[in-house]
Amino acid sequence: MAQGPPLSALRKDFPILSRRIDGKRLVYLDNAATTHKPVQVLGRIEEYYRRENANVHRGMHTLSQEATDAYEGARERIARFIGARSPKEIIFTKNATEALNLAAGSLSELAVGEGEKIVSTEMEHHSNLVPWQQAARRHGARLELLEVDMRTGLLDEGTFKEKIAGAKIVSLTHSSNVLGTINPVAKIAAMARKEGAYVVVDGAQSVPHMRVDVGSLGCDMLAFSGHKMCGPTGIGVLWGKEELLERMPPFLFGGDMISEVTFSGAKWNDLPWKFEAGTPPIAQAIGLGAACDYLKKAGMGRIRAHEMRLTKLALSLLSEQGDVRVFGPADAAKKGGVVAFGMEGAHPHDIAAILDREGIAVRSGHHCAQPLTRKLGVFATSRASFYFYNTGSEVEFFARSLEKVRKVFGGRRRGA
Amino acid sequence: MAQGPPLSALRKDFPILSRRIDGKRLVYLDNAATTHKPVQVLGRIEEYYRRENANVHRGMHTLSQEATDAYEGARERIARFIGARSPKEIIFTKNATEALNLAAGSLSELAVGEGEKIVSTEMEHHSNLVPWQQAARRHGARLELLEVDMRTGLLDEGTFKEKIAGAKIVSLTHSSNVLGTINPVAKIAAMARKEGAYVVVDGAQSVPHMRVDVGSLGCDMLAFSGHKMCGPTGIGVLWGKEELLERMPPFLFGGDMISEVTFSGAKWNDLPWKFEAGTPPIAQAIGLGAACDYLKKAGMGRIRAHEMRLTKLALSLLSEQGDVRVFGPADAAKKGGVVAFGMEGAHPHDIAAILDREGIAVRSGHHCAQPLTRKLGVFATSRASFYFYNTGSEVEFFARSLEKVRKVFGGRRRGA
Amino acid sequence: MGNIYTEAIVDYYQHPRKKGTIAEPTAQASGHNPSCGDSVSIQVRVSKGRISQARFMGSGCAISTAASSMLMEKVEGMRLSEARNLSKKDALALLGIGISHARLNCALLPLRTLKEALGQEGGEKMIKGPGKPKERRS
Amino acid sequence: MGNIYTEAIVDYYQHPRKKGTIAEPTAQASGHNPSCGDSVSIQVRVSKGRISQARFMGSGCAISTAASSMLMEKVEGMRLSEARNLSKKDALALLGIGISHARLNCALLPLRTLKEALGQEGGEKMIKGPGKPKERRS
Ligand SMILES: Cc1ncc(COP(=O)(O)O)c(C=O)c1O
Ligand SMILES: Cc1ncc(COP(=O)(O)O)c(C=O)c1O
Repeated sequence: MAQGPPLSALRKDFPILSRRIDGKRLVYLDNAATTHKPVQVLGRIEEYYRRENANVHRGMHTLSQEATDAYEGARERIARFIGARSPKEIIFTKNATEALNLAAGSLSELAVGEGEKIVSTEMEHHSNLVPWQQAARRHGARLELLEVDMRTGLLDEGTFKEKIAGAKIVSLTHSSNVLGTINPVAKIAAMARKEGAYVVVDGAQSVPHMRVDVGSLGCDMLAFSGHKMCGPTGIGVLWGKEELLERMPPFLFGGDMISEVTFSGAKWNDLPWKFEAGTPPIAQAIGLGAACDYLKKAGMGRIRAHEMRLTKLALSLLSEQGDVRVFGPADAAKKGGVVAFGMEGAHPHDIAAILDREGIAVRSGHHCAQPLTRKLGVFATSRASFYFYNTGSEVEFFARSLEKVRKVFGGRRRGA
Repeated sequence: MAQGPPLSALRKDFPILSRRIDGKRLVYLDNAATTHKPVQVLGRIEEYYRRENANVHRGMHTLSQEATDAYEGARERIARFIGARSPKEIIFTKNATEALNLAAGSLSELAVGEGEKIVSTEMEHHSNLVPWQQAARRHGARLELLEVDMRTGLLDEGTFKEKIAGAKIVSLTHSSNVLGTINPVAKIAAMARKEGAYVVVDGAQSVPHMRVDVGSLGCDMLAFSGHKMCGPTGIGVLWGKEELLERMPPFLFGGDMISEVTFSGAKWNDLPWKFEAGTPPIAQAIGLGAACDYLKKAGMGRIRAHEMRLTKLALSLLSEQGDVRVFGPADAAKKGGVVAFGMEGAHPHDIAAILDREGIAVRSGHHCAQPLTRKLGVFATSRASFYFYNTGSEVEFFARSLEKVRKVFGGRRRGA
Repeated sequence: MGNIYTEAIVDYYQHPRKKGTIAEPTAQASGHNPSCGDSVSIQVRVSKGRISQARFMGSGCAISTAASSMLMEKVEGMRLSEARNLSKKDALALLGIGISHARLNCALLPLRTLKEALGQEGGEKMIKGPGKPKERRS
Repeated sequence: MGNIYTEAIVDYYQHPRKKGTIAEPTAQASGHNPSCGDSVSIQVRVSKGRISQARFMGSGCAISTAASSMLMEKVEGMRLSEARNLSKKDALALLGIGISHARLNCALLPLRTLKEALGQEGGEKMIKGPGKPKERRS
């Protein structure tokens, strides 16, 4: 694990963190939505545009060669970052959602027939639920969901066996963007493989926050987004096992994904380009490569440990407030740095708006997980989510500031 | 039309243009592949990440509101830039290719049935050919192509009527990325509308280089890419008529494109978000908005006039070289700033490699238009393509430098 | 922006007036805010060209609840033609606070829903039965 | 990078040796460079474990043409086992120039195609008939 300076020293790399919101210091606790970008990443993108900018792959001239080297070099960095066997297994998309659509669209074509079964969970982000609903509909298959145990905030292991039996594809999130729950992916993947099912993992909330190794997960595909891990917007990744990607049909058509076209048909390019149609997000891929380097240097183990400390602190401070209800596992070790909560007598929207006046950024809503939110018995929740650049005193300030919400609505703190 | 300083004064906005390639001044003539970005655009992107960065649409906090305003503001700028009636008609994609896949996938679902006809042309980029081949296959329809008259480099108008008769969709490029040909889109669109066909236009090579107004074109959809018009990579646009977009089914699923999800189904969001799945390319959209402002200020009419002058000069200089063959219209008024050519005794690859040693960036290959290239009777061509920041002396230097190619291969200049 | 949590807003949020249902409504509709999950249903009873009764139900934030409640108070007794002509500005004025972009949807959801109940937005269509949600089903 | 258009390369490009076809080849394959449209077909005649004849046809740039021509010269007379073991480095060494990333495909297409003709890359499969292009048809 990387040693280096304490994580708090890295705050200086993020210019936006010294911003003031109406005179108040910004306390950014909306990292599950998107994270900020260090100057190292911004600098790399700027440098690309100022020195190397060109279209990739088909150019003989110097800029095009340099741009291609930088773009393909980013692919290698990202492959190493998640322990992929080869850069061929890294497909660049525009976000995790496109990656999951690609997986659902193309893998289900290969693997799912009429009357067959796809399995997901009740705690999915819409991006890993609706594409599978659509795929199931298209192929006359059915979608079954692993249930969330509302007491623990974990998937109900008791039903795994029955639900996974006979599945063709199991697609689940590694870490929930609402409950924070870290799912036992390796275990589920092992069960699924025994059934001959492919396993797709939504890593949008895990890859940025902990060491993720596709080999140890034992899955077939993994999707994640650059903007949630210090990278730019406009870039996502789908990792897939090479021999599986080889067999999957392409998803979007045109540009680089083609080997040969005639007026009547086409042959596809080799991996990974077979899945990359049109001019790719070149600068964004290069930026994500720089983000991986940055995170590696910070140390994914250290990041996870730091976020776990912040989560523990938040859970403990919120549990002292009797009118606050926290959703998801109560044990910081079982969850990512995501704390969703509600307050008696205050709508989540108003909580977020009132905290904003203190400079605190939290998110309120269904967090693109409406079915789960409804199962929690509410229409919306407020959510504080952490990254390595957050500090204990920010968490304390956030917990303390809930008093402002009570003040507005005349509530009294019902202490624990 | 904007007045302002001469276009050549704008070169200073492009840091990369003062780069040296192995000691030689960069002469960048690969603008049809991608253009460079002015500091105004780079600065806006950097500012976004340093001040406003947040996820859009669902946030109550200040950063999220500012990010949403900037993102939706960019949509308005782009809508105005192409004369759209409403920002709702602007859908952000990752590139023109995704935009054309969306059009082909979703519009053909609405409009094309078994045995019916889609029409395109022989001069399409793969990105506007293969998606329609696939759509035709999926719906049991057939794809017919308007032919290119090899003598003139123009579409053969004589066959329009017969080919377009009974078509359900006509999709064609506004300007060819190989021949440069500017197609009579308004005329074709009028014929197509009479047949009740929808008209999709690939504006990847026109929107950056001339004033394009969707109303005057008379089309139903228009696709283009940000990176070819001073904007960043990772952003494209699909414009569509509001009432058509309303009726088209969505294309990718998850995130923002959803209004309501249950465990068993989903309802879609309003336009334009119905077609924007997942976290959009926020910074890139904002960058493209800044690029539109930049281009508007430079003046699209002036840009077109300047490029026409450069093209005329190039055509005249190349026509003096007896071993050079130029493809496409000989009249600069009929084409964009794209000059594809071949040299006797030299393979296009080698031409590009030898020019690169002079600091000149041209592209060689099939330019993602294999069927057209094959129809030209070659495997590849070399292509010089201009933008407003190119100068007459760059064009002269390029034409003069072809002598270096002859020198390598011992050829003699066979004067005109 | 200024304080949006005025005494009035908080009072209407905590003690909403005109909340409930009507036994025999002559028009009704429900609206939904995709970005936050807020929803509201509105029922009205119209007789002789006047809204004799107006009620809302729903779950929402302080802004949307107060907006619903204030709007129902406002339209009860109003001529149908007048109610149909209520503008966004009118609806915002009721709240008496500055509304940021992000809260516009909260503040305008009740008006949008009322208009749907009273026929096409701004149109002169006859009052119809239960409004269908506007979103298309996949 | 240095000059890649050496006298030798240009000479092989303009006067390619071993270009043509073989009447009764025992193995053949064709290869294609998607990024630039270059293509090459290679035919060989193998008898008693030796390549007795090797020819190429195709259209390509100076680098790929010279590479094809030089490779054919090199492998004619070679033991099959030796030819199968030719490395990328061996193929590049024949050219005697530094090859940039962008030209690697040009320089290595002939070797890739030869290997396909002689059986699976690096494998010990028996010589088979006409090679199928590797790309999948949609
Ligand atoms: C005419 C034309 N259409 C479509 C495209 C595809 O654009 P992109 O690669 O940005 O998706 C291009 C650019 O290569 C083009 O020149
Ligand atoms: C668990 C999870 N999956 C998928 C996504 C979708 O990511 P994106 O919006 O970047 O496509 C998100 C982020 O919102 C997420 O939290």
